[in-house]
Order: sequence, then structure tokens, then C-alpha cells
Amino acid sequence: QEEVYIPLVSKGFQHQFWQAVKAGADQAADEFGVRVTFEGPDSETMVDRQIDMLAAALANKPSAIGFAALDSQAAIPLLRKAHESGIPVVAFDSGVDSDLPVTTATTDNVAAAALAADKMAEHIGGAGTVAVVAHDQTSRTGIDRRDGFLNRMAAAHPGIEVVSVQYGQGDQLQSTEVAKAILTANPGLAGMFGTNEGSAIGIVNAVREMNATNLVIIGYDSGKAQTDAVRQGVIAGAITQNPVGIGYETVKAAVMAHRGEALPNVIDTGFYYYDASNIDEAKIAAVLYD
Amino acid sequence: MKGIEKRFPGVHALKGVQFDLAEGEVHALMGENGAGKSTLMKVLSGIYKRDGGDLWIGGELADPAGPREAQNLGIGIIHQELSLMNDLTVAQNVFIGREPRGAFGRLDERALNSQTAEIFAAMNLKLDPKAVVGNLTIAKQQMIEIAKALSYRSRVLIMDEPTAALNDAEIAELFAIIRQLQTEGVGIVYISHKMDEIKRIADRVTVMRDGEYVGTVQAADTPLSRIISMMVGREVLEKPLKVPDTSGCEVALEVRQLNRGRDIRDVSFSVRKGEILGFAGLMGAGRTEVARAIFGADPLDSGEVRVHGKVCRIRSPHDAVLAGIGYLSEDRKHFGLATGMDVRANIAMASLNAFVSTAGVLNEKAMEKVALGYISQLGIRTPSDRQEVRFLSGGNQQKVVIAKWLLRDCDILIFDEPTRGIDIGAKSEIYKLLEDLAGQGRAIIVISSELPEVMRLSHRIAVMCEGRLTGILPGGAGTSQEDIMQLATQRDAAVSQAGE
Amino acid sequence: MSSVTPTITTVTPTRPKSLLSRLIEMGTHQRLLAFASLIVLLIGFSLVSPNFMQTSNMIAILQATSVNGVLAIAATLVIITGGIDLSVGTLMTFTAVMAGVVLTYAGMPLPLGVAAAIATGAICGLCSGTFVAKMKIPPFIATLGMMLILKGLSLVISGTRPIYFNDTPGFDQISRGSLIGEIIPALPIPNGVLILFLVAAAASYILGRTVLGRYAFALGSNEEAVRLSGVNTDRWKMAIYALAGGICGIGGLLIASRLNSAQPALGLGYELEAIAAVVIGGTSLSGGRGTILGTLIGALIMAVLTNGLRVLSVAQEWQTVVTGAIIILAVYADMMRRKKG
Amino acid sequence: MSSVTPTITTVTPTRPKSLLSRLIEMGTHQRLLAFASLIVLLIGFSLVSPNFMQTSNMIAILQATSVNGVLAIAATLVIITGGIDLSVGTLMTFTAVMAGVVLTYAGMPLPLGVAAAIATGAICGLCSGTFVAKMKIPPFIATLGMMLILKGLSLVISGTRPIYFNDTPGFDQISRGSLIGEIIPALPIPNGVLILFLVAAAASYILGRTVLGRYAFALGSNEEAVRLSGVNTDRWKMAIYALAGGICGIGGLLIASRLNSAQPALGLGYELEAIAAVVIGGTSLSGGRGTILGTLIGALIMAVLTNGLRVLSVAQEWQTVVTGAIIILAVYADMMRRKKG
Ligand SMILES: Nc1ncnc2c1ncn2[C@@H]1O[C@H](COP(=O)(O)OP(=O)(O)OP(=O)(O)O)[C@@H](O)[C@H]1O
Ligand SMILES: Nc1ncnc2c1ncn2[C@@H]1O[C@H](COP(=O)(O)OP(=O)(O)OP(=O)(O)O)[C@@H](O)[C@H]1O
Ligand SMILES: [Mg+2]
Ligand SMILES: [Mg+2]
Repeated sequence: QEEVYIPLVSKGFQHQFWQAVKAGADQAADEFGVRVTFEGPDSETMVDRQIDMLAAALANKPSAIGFAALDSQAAIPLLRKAHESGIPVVAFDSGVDSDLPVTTATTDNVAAAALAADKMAEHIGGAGTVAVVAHDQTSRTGIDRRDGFLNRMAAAHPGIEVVSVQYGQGDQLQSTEVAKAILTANPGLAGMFGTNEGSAIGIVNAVREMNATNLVIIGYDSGKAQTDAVRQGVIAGAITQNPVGIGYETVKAAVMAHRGEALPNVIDTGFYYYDASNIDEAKIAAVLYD
Repeated sequence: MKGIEKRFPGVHALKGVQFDLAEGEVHALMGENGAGKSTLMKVLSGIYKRDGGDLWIGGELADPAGPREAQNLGIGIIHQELSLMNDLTVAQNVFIGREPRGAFGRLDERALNSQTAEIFAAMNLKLDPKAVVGNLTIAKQQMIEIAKALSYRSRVLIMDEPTAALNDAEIAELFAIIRQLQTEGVGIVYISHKMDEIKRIADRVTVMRDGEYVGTVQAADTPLSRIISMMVGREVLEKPLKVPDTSGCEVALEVRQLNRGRDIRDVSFSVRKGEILGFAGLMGAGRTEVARAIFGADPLDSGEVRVHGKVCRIRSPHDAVLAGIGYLSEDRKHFGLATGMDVRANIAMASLNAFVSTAGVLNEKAMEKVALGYISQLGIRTPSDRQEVRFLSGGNQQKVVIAKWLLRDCDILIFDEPTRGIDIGAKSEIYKLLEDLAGQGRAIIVISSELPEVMRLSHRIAVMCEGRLTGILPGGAGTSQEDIMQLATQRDAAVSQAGE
Repeated sequence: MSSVTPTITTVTPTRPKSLLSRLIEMGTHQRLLAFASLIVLLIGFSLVSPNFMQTSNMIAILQATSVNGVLAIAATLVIITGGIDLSVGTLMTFTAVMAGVVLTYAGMPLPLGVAAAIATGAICGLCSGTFVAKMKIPPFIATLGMMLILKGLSLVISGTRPIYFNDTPGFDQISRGSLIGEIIPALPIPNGVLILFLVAAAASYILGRTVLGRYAFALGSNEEAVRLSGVNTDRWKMAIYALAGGICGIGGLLIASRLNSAQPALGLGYELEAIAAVVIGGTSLSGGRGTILGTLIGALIMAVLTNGLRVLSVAQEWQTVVTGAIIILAVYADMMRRKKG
Repeated sequence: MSSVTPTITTVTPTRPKSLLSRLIEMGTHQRLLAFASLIVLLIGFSLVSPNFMQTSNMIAILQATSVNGVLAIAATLVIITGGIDLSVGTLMTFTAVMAGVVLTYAGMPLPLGVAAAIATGAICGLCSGTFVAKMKIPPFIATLGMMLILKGLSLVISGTRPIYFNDTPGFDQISRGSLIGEIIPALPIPNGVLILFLVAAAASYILGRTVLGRYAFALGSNEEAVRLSGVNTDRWKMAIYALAGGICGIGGLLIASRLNSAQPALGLGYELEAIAAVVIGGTSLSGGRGTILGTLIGALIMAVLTNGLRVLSVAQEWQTVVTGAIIILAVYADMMRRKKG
């Protein structure tokens, strides 16, 4: 019997988020008895490197392919080629502006960040200044989370002013320095939103190193440092996606597509808000990763 | 040493050469440029691995596999090409590899400097041990090399053209040191192209030609002419200079009131077409500085340069060459050659525009033809014009620089130590060349530390001391060495008066 | 003097040569043997994976080489003069953005966009060259500064958004189309690869046959000696940096066309990869020696390595380890052969 | 020279000097004036933003300098020998991971973890040194290869997961604690900064006062001459790379302690920042000259610049542009002053 091979070309590799996606994919691979590989470029700016990865993945004549596009347009020729060779494509994390993928397993980052804005407003009492430490200025997730937060603040919480948005590339050390500079420049800051794990941990480090008190931190994603900080109350709460679920659903959908089964257009893997009170609930604990 | 063989790609540098050295002997090694002298000595000091032959030291077969082993065998060498660390101080250079140390590899800087000072004192050398080597003139750097080699207290000391950059006083100093070493039983291999030195210092002379052993003779009872013919394979005729009268010719280059810091002070002179103006002076007199300033290599504080009567603002060597001035530097390795490039490219370096066809494309054929022309005219010993210059012998490298400026064909040519490291046969060839160039109506300045050379070549002799031009003497038989030396040591009037 | 034996003058006459044989000769002249490492890699991967040696995968490798190859050629020129160019990656991006501004924002015709990219590259290169030659800023710092400036400007001008070339039909054909494929359908080599080879041939020609190239080597070999030969070294150095910049402009067009968009955040880290290709190809970082052919081979080695490990589905963390080790080994093998040869 | 007598003659006696005055002397000796640029930046930012010149922000700047400063010191050592070290960033990460393995996975006591990090660094440095000295691989390639190998190995060993130091109480105090603050509560300078200065002092001492340092300069100045003087150049070069590696190990401890975790994906790009600090500090990339003080100042310039622009809330894209421009200007100003001086 021929081996079913499903390569996943993701947006990243080293971040915990992507490792969690990989874990989900591996879990599905075991379950369905298929072979899965997982790859992603070093940074979310490297659009062309991702295209090269996709090309190499196609060279192996896979049964189906999972793809998280850094820029959907750039990949279209290759996706078309996959389509012509009868290789089904499952988009994950963010969509591809085309009807080539058979389905998309994704989180609504804009809505998730809007929820973060609402929670922030709730914690600081609807008024004050806040800042954002974002992880990237140009990547889809970076833009969606930043704008989701900013737009919601502007629309629903007029009493709150976002005084600064700066970027730490998701690197914990850089994010720490960025957050410290923001704290220095804005002594009366009420809250900060970190748009991914590295950004949130950076804010936590900054608060620790500068002994800042009374700052409300809203994080994003999980990871041990972040869940610890939530338990200790340093982080008021955080949004979590379901990365393991994304990975699992992607592989599952790819297997189904390979078998020619019908799939929905979008598989929403969902997002949750967690804080010290609900972090240990089964529903939340299942989507957190260390 | 017996039957020593050494091959490089394309060059059979040593063909069964023999050489022996007694204790307390000064043994001169002679030969034309590229004869293989330096190569033989590098084999002896363990830098090159020989391809054949045997080597005995103190009666025992030896095989020095590297500089350190050669040192342990008691062999020290002063290389023809300076090999100093320019960023380090004088003392640090002298003691590299043997630094006086305290505990935990801590350097004893004080001992380092004082021991260096002592070595210099013994050599009668005034030099600050803490000066950075890169800032010193070539002559001083050469003295450092000598001091460094001496400090090893070797049984065998090889000196590869130690005097090429030195003036007479320094040479005398070096000879005194050599004689003292001799009395201590040190054997010295002495390589030089300055024939008079052989008579002054050598006990025996071994001559090489084209990588072959020619013969060994006693220095005392062999006439120089015989040694020369052994080297060259023919007689070299030293024709006396004919001094045509150039006083009526047009002035080609006029320099007025040049000033640059303490190096050049109020220097004014002129050179006519067809004239060779010699520059004499002691080390550090500022002759090189004047030449570089005229050529635009260094900025001037004040002064005026006129070319063919017209004031010329020269801010870079590029301006100078456009104005028809060429300058052959005294330091070929740093300022004269791109040693990683081939002979052809180096010869064409200053004249590329002449070889450009449409769209900036180089005409390699024409360049090759020209390069081969100079290779045979100057007798540059090289396997081909595509050989990288760094593989040529020192004297042949110098010839490549000369060829570069001959090709550029400037109206006014400044030669700074043009015959440094050049063998006797080639030297007379270059003299003839300079005279021909002058004969064609070019104005020529020759800076040389060899008085006989200046006196033989020049129509007039400018003498400098401490950045000043202390006088201009007529060339030819009318002027004696003493006249020149008097001007060369004529200190600043104000200073000497204050001293009286 | 006169005893010079005529054996010395037996210089091989120069025959007129084809471009290819000239390229090869230059390679062997520098004893460039990185080529062997490339062959070994190709054979090795073919043996291990049947999927590796397919036409489509070979074309994917060439396609992946094209951008890095062009940038590496630009870097080679600068490195030969004894400098270094850290700005090749972000300059590429900046030129792509400028092409986007001209084509998409201003809606001008395709040739103007191409010209804009190349001109922008040349002007920025000229700036770096001016910093280095006139202001005597070390090349590392001058081009590091440029790298940051251009990275920032790309974001500023594009408004931190990709610029798409959907309104310029044919733009994506610059890299993706295949002129060769139209003539020989079995060989659909993309134009991007064709352009890489054309750029390589041109750069090779400039380096080997023109005054500019000659001075590039001479500057890297001994700048002071060149200056004292009366050459206006500053001007030539600036010209080389400008040329390198123009070539980065071509790189910008290639990547923009391949992605059908100008991605303003791209480009950081590409400089190291380009320089690595140059050094693997045998060009010395201290200047004065190097070949374009070597650089091409260096870029190919990197691309083959990356692609091959991916096709073998080696775990990504191990891919990095193996790449590092093979780069060291390839250069080491090269050194050994050079020593022997 | 039998006439050499051991008596010490007229040499100016060297007085025992304080570390500070020695550091300053070394600076002025190299006519290091980057210092002025630093002062100008500090004054400039203070004038524009009242929040800039606070003790807490100054400490934040120092804290931000500590990791890059330590890496830059390591890079300085290698650069002085005429080499380059691209692996400082990923080596830092790798040593942090090794500390994590020893402390968290194996549960050993703190001193062992510290030793593991430094020893790992020294061993990896020794590997690079061996590649360069023995195998004659150009430093750029040798350390590029190491950079990739170590990047991969960090991920492999850590299982692409951060390793937390929660089980090693006191580990985060290595960088975050403040011995000085305990003595002088008004000056809570974190230990990380203290360690940076200690490393700087030690490196400065080694460079200026020991045989190893002497040979580092000598190798960078003229390696062939050193070899011809009978020095075992290979061994000393390897020693320098090993020392630099050990210092990267300290850098690894600092960052791990600051993040209370070993982040295996970190470190790429840190090498360029470190080298930039070195060059801004006046060390020549061609080797033979350089000072640790200069490197410290270079690292501080970069940190002040980044922090200042962030405190001013300059838009990110413009931050990059301004950083690039100021780096060029600072070095240019330095050049001008050097020329005049
Ligand atoms: N490393 C090398 N590679 C190739 N050829 C070399 C090398 N070193 C020397 N040669 C060649 O060997 C021959 C002998 O050179 P050598 O330096 O010994 O001459 P020399 O007698 O010292 O001449 P000079 O008086 O000019 O210094 C020359 O033809 C030279 O070109
Ligand atoms: N780098 C330097 N730093 C300080 N002084 C220097 C430097 N180079 C040269 N000098 C000084 O400049 C003057 C002229 O130097 P130089 O030895 O080149 O003159 P010269 O007449 O050409 O002598 P030479 O016989 O060596 O060619 C001397 O006073 C010398 O000490
Ligand atoms: Mg010689
Ligand atoms: Mg002189």
C-alpha cells in the first residue's frame, strides 16, 4: 500500500505557536497513519523562502499539502501547479485569496484581538492610556492582531487612548527593550497588549525589571512563561488560539481531501480568552501549550 | 649545503646549488636579480622545503622544517622584504615570539622596552622603542629588522640586502656590528647588489646565476670586474656621464616655497627639460616627502608647483599624472605594485586608458605586446607576463615598477630610489635608460641614497637636510662627496647658532 | 641583462575564445574547484532521493538560485575591490518597492518600472560608494547604514504594505515566464534564471575585459599603489558600487516579479547568504581576487543543499546543522585540492 | 649582540595605573573619539525627551547593552586577529541551552550550569579556531558554518522548546539581581551590567598585558611575519577563538538569566549587531588594531540610539532609517576628527 505523504509548509518553525501546530499535525499523522513533515522560514518576512519550500515539497509528489501562506498571491503559480497535478491544498492559519485550497483551517485573528481590546477596557475601567507591543509590522497575523485591537479600541472604547505601537519581532529580548522604552516614555500607562508569546513575555520582563506596578497586561498565545504569568496574575489574561487544533484539523482535512471526501469551506478552530480563573478548565487547558 | 634543488610552478629556482660558511666568516652571495639568492637562504632558514640536496650545520645533517626550528639550530635571517607588524611598536616587533613574561603570561612591557633600548644603544640607533612601526620610514624599519635578527644571537646570520634602504652612515654602523659579530665567531651570509660593500666586508664570495652555482672566490684577491662577469656572464662597462648643457632649455617643473609641517620647509627648485636633477641627503632629510607632495600624494600646507611655466593645482596623483608628472615610489611593495596581480596588469596600471578600445574594453593583445617588450628590454626574469608579481624576486619587482612609469611616458619623472635592490647589470641599464629619457627632453628627478649614483647621473645635485633644501651643486667631476655631505649635514641655521 | 634566455618569452598566444570557454578558463585559472563539491552534492542527492533529479526540481533549484545569485554577483564586485556590501538584500527590496511605486501607484508602463528599479539601485549604490570613497567610511559601516536606511525607507514608501503588480500584465513574466520554454518546450527554464546567467555573463565580461573590472581587482589588491599610479581611485570605486547597486535593482525586479508583489519587509539576512555564496565560490574577502563563475557555483551549492535536504524531508533543525557542516566541508575540500594542485 | 647588558636604561618608568585611567589611556591612544558621538546622542535625546534622562532609563540602556556588549567583546578579540566571528549570536544561544540542559534537565547545581555554558562556548570557539587555523578555512565561512550548526543544535538539544530555569533559584539573579544596589540602594545597577564591565576589563587586560593579546594584535597586523618569527601562530589563533567562545558563553548566561529561560530560536542577527558595535568603536575589520573600550562605546551608542528613538515613539520604520543614518554619521564624525587630530 502506498504511503500517504502530507507536507505542511507553515509561516514559521521555531516559535512555540508553530511547534504546537506541528504537535497537532503529528498527532493527526499518527491517528490517520500518514507521514507528515513540517517546515517554515526563519521569519515571517521571507516570502520567497517559503515559496522555495513549497516548490521542494511539491517535488516529492505529495498526496496533499498544507500551506500557511505568508503572501497568498506569491504562491498562486505553485498552488495552481499543485492543483493541476491533482494535489489538494489545505490552507491553514490564514487563508489564500483564491479558490484553489479545498478548505482553510484558521483562527479569526481580528476578532480575537478585538476580544483582547474589550478585556483590556474591562480591566482598566474604560479610560486611560495603553500601548501595544506587536510582533511584526508586515505579516498577516501581526497586522490583523494590531488592527483588530486598535480598531476595536477606537470603535468601542473612546475613553482609551493607544499611545504607542512598537514592534519587537516576537524576540523576547527585543520585546523587553521595546516595552521598557514604552514604559519610560509613558509613565502613566494603564495597560499593554502583546500580540504574541514573545511580545507578551517581553512586557512581563519589562515590568519585572522596572518594578512597574498597576499595569494591565493582556497577552496572546500560551507557552509556559505566559501561562505561569497568568497564574501569578502578572498577566491579567490572554487570548489563545487552538494551534494544536489547527495542526490536527489541517492534516485531517488533507487526508479527507486525498480520499476525495467533501470538506467545508472554512474550519474555524476558534479562540478563547483565559485568565487565572479559568486557566485550568478542561476546555482551556486543552488548547494551551508549554 | 650541497646539490640544493627548488622548483616553483613554472620556475626551476635552484639547480643543484652548493654553499658553505665558516665560523666567523662573512660570505657574500652574489648574483643577478632572480638568480635564486633569496630562495637559497629561505631553504636554509626552513621557510621553503627543498626539493633535493643536503644541508649540514656544525657537521651534522640538518633539516630545519620551519622558522622556529631554524632559530633553534642557530640560524637567523633578515628578509629582503620587510616582514614587520605595522600596528605594533618597535619593541613589540623586535621581541615578537620571545616576550619577557611575568606570571600567567603577563607581559613585562618595561623589560621589553628597556631591552630594546639596549639593543638600539649597542647599534648606535636612535629610535623610540614605543614608536608604532607603521609610522616609520623604510630605512628605520630596515634597522628594526636588523636589530631583531641580531637579538637572536644566532650562530649563522643571513642578511638579504640589508643595506638596500640604508644610507652611508647607517651602512658603516651596520658594518661595525658585523665585524664585532665576526669576532664572536658568528658566520654571516651577506647578500647585496652594492659592489663596493663586497670589498669592504666580505671574506669570500659565492656567485650564482640562473639558479646555478657559478663559483666561490676569495674577496680580497679577486677584482670586482671578475665577480661581475661571473654574475652577468659578460663585462659591464661603466661609461662616464656626458654632461650636455641643459641650462638653455625650457624649465619643465618649477617648485616654489613648498611647505608641509616640519617635513618640508620652504623648498624651491626647478628642473629643465632634458635635465637630471639628483636629490641627495641623509635618511629623513625629506626628499621623499617633497616628491610625494609634488605628486599630490600628500597635501601641502603652502607652495606652488608650475609645470611648463603654468601654475598647476595638484590635489591628487591623478591630477599629477594628467599634468605629465610620474612618481616611482621608494616602497614598491606598499605603494608601487599590486602584488597579487600579474606582471602585465602592473605594467599597464598607470596607462590603462591607452589600451581601451570602444566601450571601455581592454585590448589584452596590445598590453601583452607592450609587457613582453619591457620584460625583454629590462630583463625582467619571469616565466610569463601572466605571472603574479609577488612570485618575482625583489629586483625584478622593482623593474616592473620602472616599466610601469616608462610606459606612462610622462614629461616629468620623479624616481625615488630607482635602483633599490637592482643588480649591477640592470643598474647600468637603468642609468642608460634615464639618460635616454633625459636625452628625449624629459625632466627627471632622481632621489638616491647612494652618493656615487647621484653623482654619476645628475646634471645638478640638490641636497636636503631636515626638510630644507640646503643647496644645489653642479654635477660631474666638479663636485666631491665631501661637498655633498657638508650640505647634507648643514643643520638649521637658527638651531646651530643657538648651539654655539 | 642581455643573458636573458629566450625561453622566458614563450608566452602562449591568446586565441579568440568563446564566452563559455572563457568562463571555464577563468575558473580553472583561479583553481576554482568548488565545482567538484557541487557535482558531489548533486550526485549524492540523486542517489538518496529519486524525486531530486527531476527536471521540475532542477528548475526549482535554478529558480531559487536566481535572486540570491544576482545579489551574490553584486556582492562579488564590491568584495573584489576589498569592500563588502551588506545592503544588497534591503536594496533589492527597496528597488522592488520603487518599481511598485512607478508601476502600480503611478500606473506607468512596464519598461519605466524596470528602469526605475535599476536606476534606484544604481543611485543607492552610488551613495554607498560615495560614503566609502569620498567620506572614507569603512565599507562595512557605510553599507550597514545603507542597509538600515533602505529597510526603513522601503516600509515608509510602501506604507508597510506589499505592493501588488496585478495592474501590470506581464510583470510576473519577467521572472516566471519562460522564453526558452517557448522555443524548447521540454526545457521550461524560467526567465529569471536566464536573467541570472545574462547578468553573470555581463559581470564576468566587465570584470575580465574592461577598465572598470581591471581597476576593481587592482583596488582590492593594493589601493594605494593604484592611487599612486595616477588613477582616480575614488571615481572607479564609486562606479563599482553603483554597478553593484544596479545589479541589485535587477535582483529587485526578479523577486518582485516572482512574488508578483514588492514585499517591503523582506531582504534582511539575504546579505549574509549572498556573501556566503561569494566566499564559497572562492572569492577572497580581502579583495583582489575572485570570479563570477565561482560565485554562481557558490550560489548553486547553497540552493542545491537547501533544496536537497528539503526533498529528503530532513527535519528542519537538522537541515541547518547539515548545511553548516557541508559549507565548511565544501570549502575545506576546495582548500585541500588547491594546496595539492 | 654580546653587548646587551641587563641593566635598565633611560626608559620612562611606568607607574601603576588604575583600571579606569588605563582604559581611558587606551582610548585616547587610538584617538578613539566615538565617545563624543555618544555624548552628543545622550545630550540630544535628553533635550528632546524629558523621560529619557532618568536613572531607571539609563539603567535600562545599560541593561540593554549587556548582552550585545559581551558578544561584541568576543567579536573584537577575533576581529583584532584579522578574522571575523559570525557565530557569536547562535553560540550564545547554544551555551544558554547547554546551561538549561545541565541545570533544568539534569538538575545540577548552579555553578555547574555556569561552567557548562562557558566551557561549551570555549569548546565551540576552539572548533571555529581549529577550522580557521588548522584547516585554513576563511574565518567568514568557518564561523558561518558554526553559526548554522549551532543554530540547528540548539533546536535539536532543546527539542525546539524553551528551557525554563524555574528549578534553579537564583539563576535569574545572575543578570537581574543587583549587588551594587544592595550596597548603594540609589544605584540599582543590575549584575548583568557589572558582568559586562568585568568581562570588558578582563578582555582589555588580556589584550594589553598578556602574550595572548600581543599575538592577537600581531596576527592581525602581519600573520606571516609572526610565523616567520617562529611563533606557533595556529595555537595562539585557536586560543583567541576559544577565549571569544568562552565570552559568548557568559553572554549566553546573561541572556538566559534575563529571560529566565533558554530560547533556542534566538540569536540570529545578533552577530551583525555585535560586529557593528565593534566597528563603530573604531576597531578595524582588517585586524591589528582595536580596543575593548571602543567596542563598549560602540555597543552603548547602538543601545542609546535604539532606546532613545523608542522613548521618542518615533515610528518603527523611521527608527530604522534614523539608526542607519546616525551610524554612518557617527563614524564619519570620528573619521574627520581623527584626520584633523
Ligand atoms: N614563491 C615563489 N613562487 C614562484 N616563483 C618564485 C617564488 N619565489 C621565487 N620565485 C622565483 O625564483 C627565482 C629566484 O628568486 P629569488 O628571490 O631567489 O632571487 P634573488 O636572487 O633573491 O633576486 P633579487 O636579487 O632580485 O632579490 C625567481 O625567478 C623568482 O621569480
Ligand atoms: N610616518 C611618519 N611620522 C612621523 N614622521 C615621519 C613619518 N615619515 C617620515 N617622517 C619624517 O619625515 C621626514 C622625511 O622622511 P624620509 O625618511 O621619507 O625622507 P627622505 O629624505 O626621503 O629619506 P630616505 O633617505 O629615507 O628616503 C623625516 O623627518 C622623518 O622622520
Ligand atoms: Mg632576493
Ligand atoms: Mg625617501
